[in-house]
Amino acid sequence: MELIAFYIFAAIVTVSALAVIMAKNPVHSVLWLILTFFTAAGLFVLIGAEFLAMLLVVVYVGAVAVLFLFVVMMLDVDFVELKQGTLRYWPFAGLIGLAFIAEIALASFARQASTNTSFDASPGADTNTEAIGQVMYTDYFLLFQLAGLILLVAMIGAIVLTLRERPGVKRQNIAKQTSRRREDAIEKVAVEPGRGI
Amino acid sequence: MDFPILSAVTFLPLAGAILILLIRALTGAQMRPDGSEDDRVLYAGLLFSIATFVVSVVMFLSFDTSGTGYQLVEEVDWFAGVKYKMGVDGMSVLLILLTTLLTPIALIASIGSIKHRLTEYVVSFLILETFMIGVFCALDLVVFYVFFEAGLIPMFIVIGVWGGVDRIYASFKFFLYTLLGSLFMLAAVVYMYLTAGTSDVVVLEQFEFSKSAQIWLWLAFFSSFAVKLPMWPVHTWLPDAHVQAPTAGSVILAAVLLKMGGYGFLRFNLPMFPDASLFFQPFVFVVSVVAIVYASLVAWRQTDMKKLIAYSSVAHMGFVTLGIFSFTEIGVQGAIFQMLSHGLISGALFLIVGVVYDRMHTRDISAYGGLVHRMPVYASFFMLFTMANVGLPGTSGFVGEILTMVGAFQANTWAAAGAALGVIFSAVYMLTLYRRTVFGEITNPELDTIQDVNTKELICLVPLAFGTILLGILPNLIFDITRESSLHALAQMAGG
Amino acid sequence: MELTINHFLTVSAILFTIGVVGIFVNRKNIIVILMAIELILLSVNINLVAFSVYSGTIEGQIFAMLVLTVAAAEAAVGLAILVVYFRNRGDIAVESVDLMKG
Amino acid sequence: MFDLEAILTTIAPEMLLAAAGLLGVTIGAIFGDRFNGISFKLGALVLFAAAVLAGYYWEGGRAFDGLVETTSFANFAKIVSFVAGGVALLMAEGFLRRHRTMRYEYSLLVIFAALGMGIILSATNFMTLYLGVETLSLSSYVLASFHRDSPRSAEAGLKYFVLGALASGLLLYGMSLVYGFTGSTSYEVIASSDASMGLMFGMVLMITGLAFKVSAAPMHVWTPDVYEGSPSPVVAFFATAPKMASMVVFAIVMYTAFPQAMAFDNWQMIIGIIAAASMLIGAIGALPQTNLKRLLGYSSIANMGYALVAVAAGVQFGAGSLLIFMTAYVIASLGLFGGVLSMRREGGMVENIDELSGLIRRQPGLATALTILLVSVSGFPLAFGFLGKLAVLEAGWNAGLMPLIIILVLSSVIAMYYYLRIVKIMWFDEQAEDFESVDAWVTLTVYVTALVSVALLIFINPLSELAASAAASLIS
Amino acid sequence: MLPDQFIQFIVLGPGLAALIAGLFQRFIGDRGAMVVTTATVGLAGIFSLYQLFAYAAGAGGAGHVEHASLAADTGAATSYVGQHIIHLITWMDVGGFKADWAIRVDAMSIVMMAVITGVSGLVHLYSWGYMADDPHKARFFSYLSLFTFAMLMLVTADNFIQLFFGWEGVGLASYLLIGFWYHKDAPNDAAIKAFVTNRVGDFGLALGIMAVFLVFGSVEFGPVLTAIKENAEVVPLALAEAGAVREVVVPFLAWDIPALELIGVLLFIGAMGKSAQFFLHVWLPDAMEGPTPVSALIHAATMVTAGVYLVCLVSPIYEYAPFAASMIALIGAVTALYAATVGMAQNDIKRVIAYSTCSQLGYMFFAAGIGAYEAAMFHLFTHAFFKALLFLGAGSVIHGAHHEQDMRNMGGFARYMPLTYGAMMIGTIAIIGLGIPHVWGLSGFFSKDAIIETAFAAGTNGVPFAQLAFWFGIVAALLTSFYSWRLIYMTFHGPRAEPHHDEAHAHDDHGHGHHHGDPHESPLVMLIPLGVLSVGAVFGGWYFYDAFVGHDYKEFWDGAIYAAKENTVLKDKYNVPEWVFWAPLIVTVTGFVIATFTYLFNRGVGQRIADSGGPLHGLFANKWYFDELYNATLVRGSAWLGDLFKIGDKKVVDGIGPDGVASLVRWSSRRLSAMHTGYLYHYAFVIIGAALVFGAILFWRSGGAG
Repeated sequence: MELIAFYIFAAIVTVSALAVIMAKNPVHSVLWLILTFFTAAGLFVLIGAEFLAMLLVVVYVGAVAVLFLFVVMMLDVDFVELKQGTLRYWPFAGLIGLAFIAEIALASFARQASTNTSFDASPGADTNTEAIGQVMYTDYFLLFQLAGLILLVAMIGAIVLTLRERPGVKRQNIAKQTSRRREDAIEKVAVEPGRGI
Repeated sequence: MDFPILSAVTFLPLAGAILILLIRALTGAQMRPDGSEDDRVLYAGLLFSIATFVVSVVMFLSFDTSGTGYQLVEEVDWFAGVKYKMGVDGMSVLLILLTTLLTPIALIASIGSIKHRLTEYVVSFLILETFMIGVFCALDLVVFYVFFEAGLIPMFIVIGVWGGVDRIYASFKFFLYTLLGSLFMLAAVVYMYLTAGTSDVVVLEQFEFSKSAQIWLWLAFFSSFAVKLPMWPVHTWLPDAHVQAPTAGSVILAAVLLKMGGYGFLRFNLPMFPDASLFFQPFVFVVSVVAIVYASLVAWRQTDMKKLIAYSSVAHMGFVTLGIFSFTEIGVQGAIFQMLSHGLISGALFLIVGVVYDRMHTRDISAYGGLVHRMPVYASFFMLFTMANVGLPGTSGFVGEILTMVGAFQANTWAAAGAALGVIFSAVYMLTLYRRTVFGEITNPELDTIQDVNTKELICLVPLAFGTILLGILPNLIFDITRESSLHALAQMAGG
Repeated sequence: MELTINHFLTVSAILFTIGVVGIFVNRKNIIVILMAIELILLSVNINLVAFSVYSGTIEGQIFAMLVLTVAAAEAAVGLAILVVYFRNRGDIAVESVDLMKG
Repeated sequence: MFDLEAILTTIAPEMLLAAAGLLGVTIGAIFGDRFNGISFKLGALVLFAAAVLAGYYWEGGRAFDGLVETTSFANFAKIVSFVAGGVALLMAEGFLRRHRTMRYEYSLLVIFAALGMGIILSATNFMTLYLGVETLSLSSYVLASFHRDSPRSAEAGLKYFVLGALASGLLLYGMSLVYGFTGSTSYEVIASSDASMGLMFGMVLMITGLAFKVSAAPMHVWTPDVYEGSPSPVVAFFATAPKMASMVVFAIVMYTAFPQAMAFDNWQMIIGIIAAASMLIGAIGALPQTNLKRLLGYSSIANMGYALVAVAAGVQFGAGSLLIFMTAYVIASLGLFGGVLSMRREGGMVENIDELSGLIRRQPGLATALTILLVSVSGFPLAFGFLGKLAVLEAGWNAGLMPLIIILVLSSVIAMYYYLRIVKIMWFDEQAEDFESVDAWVTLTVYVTALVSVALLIFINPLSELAASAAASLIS
Repeated sequence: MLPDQFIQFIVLGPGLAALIAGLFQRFIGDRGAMVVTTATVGLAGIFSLYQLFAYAAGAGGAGHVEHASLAADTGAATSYVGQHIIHLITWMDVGGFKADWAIRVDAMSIVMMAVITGVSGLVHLYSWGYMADDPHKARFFSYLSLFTFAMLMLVTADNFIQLFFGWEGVGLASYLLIGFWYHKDAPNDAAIKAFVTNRVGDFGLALGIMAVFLVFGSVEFGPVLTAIKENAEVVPLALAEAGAVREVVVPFLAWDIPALELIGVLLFIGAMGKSAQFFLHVWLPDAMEGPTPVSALIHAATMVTAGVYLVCLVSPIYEYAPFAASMIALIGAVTALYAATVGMAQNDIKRVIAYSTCSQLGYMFFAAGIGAYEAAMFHLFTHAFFKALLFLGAGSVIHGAHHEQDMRNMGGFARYMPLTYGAMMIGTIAIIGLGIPHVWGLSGFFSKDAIIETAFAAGTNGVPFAQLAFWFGIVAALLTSFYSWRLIYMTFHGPRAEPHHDEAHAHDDHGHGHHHGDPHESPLVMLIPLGVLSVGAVFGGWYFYDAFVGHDYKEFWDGAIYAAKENTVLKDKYNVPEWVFWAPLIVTVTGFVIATFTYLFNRGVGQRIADSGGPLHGLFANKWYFDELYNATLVRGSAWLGDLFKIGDKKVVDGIGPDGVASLVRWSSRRLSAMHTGYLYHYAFVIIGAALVFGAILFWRSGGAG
């Protein structure tokens, strides 16, 4: 049963991943990507890592994929025109890919990776979420903090790169408005007759 | 430890260079109306180099010529067991004197002929002097290497800035060629340091490396010194460098820098790798003889005066290696003597070329002819040094050549015969040169008004002429000083 | 036949390879490259989770979470750079990214 | 809950940096552009302070159940990295102001990058390592495209990002394999596990990823382009602080996570190949370059090759040498990029090496200093760089890496050619127009690094002893 | 014997004079230089002549007793009784290679000193007149004195190295003097040719000295020669086994050669060069480009005989080196004949005499080669007089004929310059060796006949090549007579030829201009030397015959020349058949008759023979094409080699070396640069590819998946 589910998920993951990089329209690519992530989440559920499966859906589908879509839409590019004549690289790329898979397989199957045949997605706890929760803020407190910092860096980076203050745009500055004093605005000028200002 | 006189000699020129730079930085370059730089800076440099000479003479006087081993030793820790160690023996003390003598001469020779960027010029020479002296003082392999290599930079600049038309090619060739050789030496130095646990020359002389290690180490050191010397077939940088370098640069290059190669063989290859030296003796002989004959023949066919003398240097350095690798006291003494003698003679010959180059701005032999009619004094000096270069008995050139050949004869008669063949050729090319430049009628109308040597040039040439003849007649003055060091260089050979 | 770790590793390897191939087979669109990078990270996550579950250690899942986080951050920065690039060049074809070479 | 003492001794500098970064964000949010000017000096100050802290907690410690552990070895690298980062930050201000991109975020990103460096240096767990690497990388990507109005800068950022992400993917995949075959992400546990095929393959993928971070060939491909395209102060930063940190981390990972004989044998081989390729490609690739930054990029590839020789020599022989070499390289690089930043003419920067033509006549001090720095970075005697190369040679000999030594010698000669070419242009060629004066920090950096390069040649002893003791901390 | 100070003055005085004349000519002027040098050399000449006479007078009896006690300097073992050594200062002393600056006084050097300073003094004097119009008189006299000094150093050397010093020193002086008129091409080329050819000889000499040192561990004559005489045990420094010196075999190049043979041959190569023997003779005729006094001094009387001197000096070596000795005999005999044949066909007056010199040197050499060193020395001694006389006479003719040297343009000069004519006649009679056997003759008669007789005697004794040498000597004597008389006739007799100047021909042209006019007699200052030399040419042989080769020769040479017990040629010369005594006279007269017939009575005949251009005449006139041969092979060959190397240096050595590597690096750098396309997918591919390759390496090293 599990095996059948696995094969279904695996097939979908593979096909949709291929579709991501082969789709002509990037919007389609993003959608295929979402499918890939969903299916991957299914794989996680299959071996008991429910929390991560959820996270995958939330973070990726909810945030990352949407971000991608957003950008794809924002960049007003004629995508149909872009996607042309890439087929001739495929045989070569396929060859490289096969070699890569072969090497990974050679390394991974050299020894049975784990002697442990029983799945244990939540060691030392009842549920997977609990198991993660037990260590997340204790043993791995530092990592949690660091991950936060990375997000901060990403935020700063994204802002500093994309935020534009256009000189023509007028904005309301309430502090400036309220702190305005009479002396700043009005100047008394003694105008001599016939001279102008 | 007494007053560190070796360090004083070594670093006095450097101090001078820094001082000159500081003054220049404060006052700015003093320019003449015609755009050339005021040559007071040259005199300042000269002052320092003369002071260095004086200090080196003091150093020589405090050197016990009959003593054994290294003297005036200074030692300071540098890092990780590597010491800043200085010390001299008979051989190095003389080479230092040669250096300190020739640097002022080179600077004097530059008066009037170098007009632009004088400050850099003087500073380069002073720095170069420091490194050259350092090479001969260093008693630690790493220190030696630093001085040995560092000298490339100022020389590179001297050739590259004040050189001839192809100066860039020549300076790069000079630098990279020499560098490649020396880097292998550096690798060997590191190995020795790791194996013996020290880079102290005195200790390493006693250290016995395994035979197979010796072979590699010998080759590594050889690659450096062979290029520097230079030996055939890695000599090709020398003609280019000489031709392009300004007169003073050629003088220093020929007189001192080449000697580092021979010095290195005696200081390192023989005492430290005696078995390998013995093993490679036939090889060195072949190369030396080829160098002598080959370079002589090539010299003969040159049309450029400096190139001719440069090839002649290659040939004469062949005698040095021949003598060193004869492993006889005579050969080694002869080789040391040949180095000193060649320092004087080739230096003088480059000065000689420089004299006419300054006036005519060409080194093409065919542009000259009949100089004797206008420049009799010049012709006399030229004749003297020509004959010295040919190896006429009574000049220092002879003593070195004959002794190295006598030494070589004991080891291999082929080598001696080949070298003797070179003696014939040396007469051919030098006399041809002399005949085509000095003798004959004046055919080039520009030569009609050429002036004979002036006081400045006389000041340069006279000491060299004096030295050449003095050493030719009383070479024992030198042999008494170098006897210990040559025996020392051979001590391990006898033992091994 | 039982579900073993090798099954997961195989899927992960295929995904990884697809991601890698996606980077250098794509000549026209940089956005797809960014997606391919996401695929690579996903394959790593599958690996980590599988190893975690099969070895009974929680580290792998924690690691996977971190990777997930970083993937999001990376996507943000990557897209920001892409936007900057597009603003400068008005184009996101991979083949035109060759101002600097040699 | 946490042992504060242990945490302080371990990651005090990082904590300072994190706090400063967060504070910076806050202040920036409040003061906006008014914070721009002062942020650079403050940022540098923070980085210097972090270096001081690293020195203060020289012995290091262990915290968070072994997620982080700092050794003297790491602290040595931290000090150099932080100082280099600080100096690079100081040099950046003037440039960015003139290019109207001076924003406080720049200093924040540098601080976060430094934080990443600190973290990876202290990491003893793949997770920590990965997060540190990403902190550093993400900051770097942004910095590379910081000059966002420049197509070149944007392209540099893009290339750096895409390839960096790919490398991170490889690194990560390698980590996952190692984790899978040892059941742990801790160096210690991995080190005590069997060197299985899976572990070694993971290790190979990790090497590939790490080699990318230190821009070693053939993972160097991004380096010349990014160096050329990125804003010069950013390159000055890239070429120094992260290089030091990444290279030392590379060594730490190899030394402490994969010491098994079989693994050692394999990674020594592969790193040896990488080192050889880097030395040769760095030397040969630089020859036809005319852009000074690009040339220095290749030069850094070659120098990373030399450093990798020390890495390949193994912990016993290579650790101390690596520190000396990298320190020498970082000092010289800082100065050289100071030189790049000094090349300013008619309101813009020039980067072609021909622009240096006749510099000795125009600015003799600058030219002399740059010459010394070139001499140093080329490993020629007369400057500190020589001792670095000497140390590498020593390590190589000790480990018996004869082929690498020969390649090192050959590539040094080739590399010398292009260093000399710059010297030639500065000294031999006709005088070009003057450079406009740049801010004092840049000039000062050039002079100070040149002076330090020479001084450290002579007074190397304390530093070499420090490096030796630092290396010893790694072994014990 | 003179006190040491006088001997030092003889030897060193000329050197000092040369220095003064050379360096201070600005201050003392031409005249000062001339006075200083002439006075010094003249005084030295007087001293040394006195010494010679005193020595010769004493040699018959107790003359050498007075210096018997002086031999203690170097120890009795290494010096013989008749030797006195004045050590001046150590020159070099390196690892047993010890050479002092010293003055060796023995019979050999006494003879040589007399010859050198005597002739030199006269030449100095003669030059006052001959060089009167030359603008560089000080230089000339300085060179002359320098030469004298070097030559004296050579003959008084106590070791091979000082000998070498003198050897090369005279070479230098010769070079300088041949090229004295440096503005002309021919003297310059001749000077270089002389120097280089001599260098070829020196090549052998230097190797010989090295071989001496190798075998004996010393380069001092005393120990070396004593060891040979005593057949002492020697321990070669390397390469060879120890053994009795006459049996020691040393390897040289590819061969194992008995040590003495090797040394003998090598030293002789040196002698060949200096003495212009066959193969290395080519420089001597060209050397006539120098001023005529120089030709007289250097290229006739002194320097060229240095080779003979050397061979005689090291006579112990040749006594035990039969192969080397026979080589000397052969080369000497061939040279004697060869040079005579060439001399017949020359038209330049000086060249005729030059070839004559060459031929006479051949006589000396084959005499030495067959063991008659004394005879060789004797001929050297007498030859100095009459050859100097002939040259100075020729110089007088040239001077009087306004620097005309081509004999075809002369004729009938006898009436314009009778004194010169007389001197030349004396010289000619002396050189052809005219004299009545057992009665009396001019000096050439005594010495040449002594050589011919010893050659015959040696031939009967079975000495190799002696027979050949004898016959060659006889024929050469015929030719000598012919060409000598031809010279006299062409120059002094017959009608005066119309002077025509061939501008291409080299003359002694030194500012005289070409003022044509009748020939005139030379000034007194030139005639005095002619007179003095005439006296020597007439009486020298007769006076010294007994001392040199006659009954007193053992006492006279007093150990300076050594003969092995078996070598009795000098005594055997009295026992040759009577026809041998008369043969030289007969051929001489025959030569005279032929010359008289062809050049005096039928003046045109000789010229017609020459003009008919027979192959033999062509061969002789062109010196057997030696110059052409050498030029085509050695000169052109080495020039070709030099050019080849010169090109090869750039193309091959640099091409494979620095330039080749540089272009290879540049090429690869361009390729590498092209590979950095700037495209992301290429870069990504490189990274992935590298990972793949590294993985593959890993699997390969680990032997697959296992």
